[in-house]
Amino acid sequence: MCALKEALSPVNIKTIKDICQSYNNNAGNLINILHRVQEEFGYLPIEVQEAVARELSISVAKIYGVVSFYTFFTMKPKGKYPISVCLGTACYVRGSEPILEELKKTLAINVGETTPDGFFSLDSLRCVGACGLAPVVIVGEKVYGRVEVHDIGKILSEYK
Amino acid sequence: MEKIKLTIDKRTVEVEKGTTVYQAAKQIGVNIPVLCYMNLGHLGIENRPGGCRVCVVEVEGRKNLAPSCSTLCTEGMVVKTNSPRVLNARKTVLELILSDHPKDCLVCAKSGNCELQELAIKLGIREIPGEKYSEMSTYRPDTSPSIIRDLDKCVMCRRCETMCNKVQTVGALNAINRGFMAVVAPAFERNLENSPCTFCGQCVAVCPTGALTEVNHTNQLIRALADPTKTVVVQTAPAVRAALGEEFGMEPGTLVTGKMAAALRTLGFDYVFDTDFAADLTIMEEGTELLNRIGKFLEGDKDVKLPILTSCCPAWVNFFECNYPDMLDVPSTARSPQQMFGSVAKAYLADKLGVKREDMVVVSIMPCLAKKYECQRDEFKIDGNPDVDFSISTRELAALIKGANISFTSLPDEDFDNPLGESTGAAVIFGATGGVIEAAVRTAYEVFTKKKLDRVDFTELRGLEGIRSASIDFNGTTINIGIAHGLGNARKLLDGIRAGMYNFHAIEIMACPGGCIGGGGQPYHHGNSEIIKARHQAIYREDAEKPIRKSHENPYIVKLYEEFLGSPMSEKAHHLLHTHYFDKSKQKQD
Amino acid sequence: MAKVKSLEDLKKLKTQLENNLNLREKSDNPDGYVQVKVAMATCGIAAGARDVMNRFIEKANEEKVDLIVTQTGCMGYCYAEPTAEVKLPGKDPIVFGYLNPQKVDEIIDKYIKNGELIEGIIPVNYQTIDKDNI
Amino acid sequence: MAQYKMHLLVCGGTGCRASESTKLVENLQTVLRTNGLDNEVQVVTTGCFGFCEKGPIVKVMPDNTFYVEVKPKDAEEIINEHAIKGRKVSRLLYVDPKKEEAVSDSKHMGFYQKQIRIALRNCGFINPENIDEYIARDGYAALGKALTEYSPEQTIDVIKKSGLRGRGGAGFPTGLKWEFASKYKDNEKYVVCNADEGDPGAFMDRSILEGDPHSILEAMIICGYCIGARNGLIYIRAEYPLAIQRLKIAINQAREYGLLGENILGSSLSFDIEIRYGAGAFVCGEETALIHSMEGERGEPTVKPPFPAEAGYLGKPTNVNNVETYASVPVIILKGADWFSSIGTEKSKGTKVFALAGKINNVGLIEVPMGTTLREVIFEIGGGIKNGKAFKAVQTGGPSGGCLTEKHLDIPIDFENLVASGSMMGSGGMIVMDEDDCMVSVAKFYLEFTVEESCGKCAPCRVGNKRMQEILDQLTKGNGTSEMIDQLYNLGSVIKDTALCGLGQTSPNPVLSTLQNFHNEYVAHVEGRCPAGQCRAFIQFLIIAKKCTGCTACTRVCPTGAITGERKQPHTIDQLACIKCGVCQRKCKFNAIEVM
Repeated sequence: MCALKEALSPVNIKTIKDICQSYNNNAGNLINILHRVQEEFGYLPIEVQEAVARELSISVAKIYGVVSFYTFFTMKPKGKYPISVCLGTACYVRGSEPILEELKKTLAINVGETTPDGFFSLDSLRCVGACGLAPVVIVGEKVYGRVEVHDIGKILSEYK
Repeated sequence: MEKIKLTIDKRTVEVEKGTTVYQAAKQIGVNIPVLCYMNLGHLGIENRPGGCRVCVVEVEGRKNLAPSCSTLCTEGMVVKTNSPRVLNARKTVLELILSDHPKDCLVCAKSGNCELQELAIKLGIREIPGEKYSEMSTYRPDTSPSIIRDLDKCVMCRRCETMCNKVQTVGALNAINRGFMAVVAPAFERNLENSPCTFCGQCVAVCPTGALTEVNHTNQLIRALADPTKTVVVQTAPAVRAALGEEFGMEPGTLVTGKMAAALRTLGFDYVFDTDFAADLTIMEEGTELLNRIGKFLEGDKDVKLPILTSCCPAWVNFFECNYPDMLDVPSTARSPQQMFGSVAKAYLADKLGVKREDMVVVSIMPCLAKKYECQRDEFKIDGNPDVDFSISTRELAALIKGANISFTSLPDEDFDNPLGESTGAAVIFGATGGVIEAAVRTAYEVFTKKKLDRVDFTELRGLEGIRSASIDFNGTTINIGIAHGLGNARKLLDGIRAGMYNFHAIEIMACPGGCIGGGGQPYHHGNSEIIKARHQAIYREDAEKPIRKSHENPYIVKLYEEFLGSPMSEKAHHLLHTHYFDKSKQKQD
Repeated sequence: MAKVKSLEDLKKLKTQLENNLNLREKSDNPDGYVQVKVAMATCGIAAGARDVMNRFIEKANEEKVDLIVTQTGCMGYCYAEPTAEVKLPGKDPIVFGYLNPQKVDEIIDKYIKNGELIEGIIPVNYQTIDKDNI
Repeated sequence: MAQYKMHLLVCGGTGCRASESTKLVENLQTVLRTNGLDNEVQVVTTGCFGFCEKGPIVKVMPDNTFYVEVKPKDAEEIINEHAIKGRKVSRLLYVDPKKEEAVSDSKHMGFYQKQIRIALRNCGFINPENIDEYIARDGYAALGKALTEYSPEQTIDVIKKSGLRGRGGAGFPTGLKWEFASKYKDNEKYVVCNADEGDPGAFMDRSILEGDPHSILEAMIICGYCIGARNGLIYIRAEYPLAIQRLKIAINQAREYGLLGENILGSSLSFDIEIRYGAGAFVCGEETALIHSMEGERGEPTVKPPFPAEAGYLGKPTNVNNVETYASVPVIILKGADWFSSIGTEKSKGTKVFALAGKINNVGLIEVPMGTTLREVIFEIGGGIKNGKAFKAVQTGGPSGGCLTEKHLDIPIDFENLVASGSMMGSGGMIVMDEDDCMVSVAKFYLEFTVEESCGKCAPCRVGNKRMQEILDQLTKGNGTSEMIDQLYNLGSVIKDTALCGLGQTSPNPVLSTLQNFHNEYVAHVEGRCPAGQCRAFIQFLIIAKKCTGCTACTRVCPTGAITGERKQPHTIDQLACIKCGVCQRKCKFNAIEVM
């Protein structure tokens, strides 16, 4: 993941160019391209979307239309430890909603936001397929199963 | 063509294969209400996302209701357009749309001209269930020099998106977000001014609600008219006279030149002039520039830029400044007629009248929204004072006339004032696609060949096809001419030129489909392309009726050069009537 | 890796590869096969049960006999280790004692292939081995 | 080559990996090496066994021993006891909750007894990252058979005769779909696999892709042969990294073997497959939306017709099926249409995979013949309701489906019966609810999902579902009126009747089915009661003084400090401070906290 400054450095632009070229600058591959670019930068800030638009010769409005349509794409940098709460049905009926509420309260951020210190970001997602462990919270790569509201503090403290 | 028989509301209809249920119903006088659907047949423009679901009908054997705008007729189909099931669904869907729409109709710019309002009346909506606890989707309002966006009123019909992308290929607008917050907007919800928008106004022309409207300059105008220290001068563009009558219930295509002049005088303008005069002037400058370039080319000059592109259309200028920065030296440097008029008025006329520049207010009546932006460009100002103070649209003029209690239809025909009111048939056809280049050919031919034209009607340059071309024999020299209207067609033509596909000598480009008659400031066509066709015919009718039909024969133009400018492309002309272009491809940022 | 150029190639490849999966295939449907359970508790291992088990597998492959060879805990016949239970499809299981690799060959050649009874059978009042080992 | 006498199959599905099954595999291998057994015992990472409730799973072959909830540290014991000494590790065996006895052979587990595994035939059996294991199990033989024995038309005929119907939603006959796509003439056509499984609580497609990716590739090649396409595209959720990784491995292996590429198996068929990623939009499960997404557009559906068979990806004839549908294809070709159609009901043939989740003992993935009843699925395979609570409803078909009740339990499950009961098959999610679940809240949950996932293109879905959600919100907050219930009926039926795409049209199902089956519960909310005691607006948590021992466990977990009381004295809850989160009740060991 490259650290992103205000404007794009020539290196960053080269990275975007290379990704687009690996898809023959074909706008039909926009979704795959955005995936790769987001993988590289961690998120899709305005400058990056504009650079992709230039490479693919499509309007940046269209790119933003796509980015704002799909929840997987984000224009905000994620926290160092992104937290996702599964809100799939299995997790919901086993009580994932109060867990999300507790996380919002504890971290004092809303879904889609990052804590001011850049440590945690909070997201909800639909079903990671670990329904047997419902309700599930994911921090970074680690999956916590059968989470209860009072476990939250303990889980977060692992990362502080 | 294969025929199909079907039943609509118990009546048998025979239609051609490929006809939609909506069209078939229309054939027997059943007007199924639509909202998102729009079909501008003559221009090949269609918007049919099937999104509003207002046009649903019941089709026997189908489990859910079908959108009539996008359901094709099939043999033996049985359709009900007004069963209780359909009526309830249609009404419920409209209530839903209205539940997310502001109810400030009384003060809405679109009131009385709003397709959503019309539907609400037609379907008899009296209340919106659950209004108390219904959330509305709200967005930041945006005002640009030409266009106001109030997206709270957007119904996601996607017409503007179609115009901006498919038709104009400008790419300023796109559907963004999803679900309840989905809306059409520029990238990152920036203001239009920070987008590649050309202010062509085609989005405004098709918006069924008050989500997209023009910036209104009528209050400024009224203040100027009321100010006794100001000399208020008005110019009216050629396309206005072919459409203004529609606002007063007159048949589309009615020419109202004389009534318009009378109305303007009644409104209190000190001088009522005609942009057509400046159009003739444009031909003198642009035509000379064309001939200069062709002359050099024929002499073997490899550096000469051909084809020459017309530059009368401000949206087109915005478009190439933003998209073709490498070709900035290709278009003619001639200013648009609006701006030529402004600079002549404030330099020549003001002097003649003994009025100080800052005491003269030049107003233009335009079929166009980009003109509002054009007259604010810095290069058209002297010490901050613009050559044209502001531009109002055909629609705004109609509203002014109505507001002033003027009975437009019963007005007597009046003439424009002189010296800037006289014009030729060549100037009138500026209002339709192909007109500028035809006018240029009429003059260039005679100047180039030094022979008199036998016929002035170059019908090969006329029509509504998106891209047209013709070769004109200039007494042995063939001049190849290209024409595009609609920026999407312009892009195709330009890309072709870049790729070396064409060998045109001159190209006319108009941003709006149909040319200025289809401009973003014209009375709403509400998706009826017959209206545009009628205006198109009216323009050529006016030309045919004009006693003088070649710009260089306009006696006041001749006089202007004698008294003031010297000759076309003279230093003075260059200073007052020409301009230069800027690379705007990179400056679109917040 | 060589390309599979025809259906014949594919079939050949399948035959080669099948063997690796045989053990899983067979145990997914054990009743159709000869099942051999070798007692592999400490006592069995000490007495050479591992060699016995390996010989069962080797010999079965040599003779192309489909066997499911599993190991089990102490069957309780410590005096007779190494022991193994052999169950032919549709028949009651029989336990053989005092096994060694040679004896294994004999069991496969005679009992498993031909159904001949041979020496070394331990008479049992047989219920189920598994249950005892849970 | 090593001659393995024992195989340890370890589930490497997403669920089990979340419980450290990868570490478990490493540990097993280490212990085997230490004991010099690595040439005798093979550790195989497989796809999902389906029994996710008790993961990670280790299955020992050849004796079919089924270990559940195995931790990495258990590796040593399994090797030392089972592999070396042949003694089963009894503490890791599955205990039948009813009989309360350990089951060692998975064949005797209630969870597996009623299952017939066709789509899941290789899941939990082969190593999905090894094409050889797939080939050893007759992999690509169906392709070989189709190419050498059948014409494309004959192959389509087999699929048609088998009665296979699309497993992703409405159940359109697969053979017919292929036939349509084959009839449109074009030298460019596409075979698309819809792996954008978006139903919350359904994960069968993921499991198949993780456990048996080659079966999908094989079916797509066969489809390409049938309809005359050279290109295949798999549209897969980006949230499925493991499935993507295994697909990539499978595609590369198939290319190396020449099973993808030019002149497959020496025939004139050339076919290749590429992967396209979804990006988190439920609506992309709808085939026209999916196609637009693959074209780099917003995933908005378009009006059908034209169907993708006529004008799909890039405007070319395109066949779209989902993962489970494709997974059934190779077996049908190999075993014949008659074999497949002998399983199932009159109109719904074969088997269906369901993802069991919710308040059920055996959460997991199951495959049963069509026509199995809900009762068999929930109570026999699923092991009944958790914690001995009473069954209330089962939600099938995800956000497009509905809630079925006690009275539907004995209906044989098939496409028609589910629709007739007000639900649908959908992708096969099955969420079981117990007496504690408020059906108004459940309906609201689904509507929240739909509102969030609506693409926004058509008005009924964009605005209508939002309005329904707002009404449900009012009801659960105690602001309900009886007019609201009428409005829900009207909005639901109009949205069903007018929405643009299949997802929009089915989105009111959770509301309409609960309105029908649990009407009283809606009325109760209007009257100010939540019968399940779930809606916070209607409840109070109270401490029963007699039962409270003053252990202070509740005070320690209460997030707002609303509970006070001396140690060893009965505590009280300050109702103004209480946010009704219910943590105290779950924490109390003495059942002293009750909901009023």
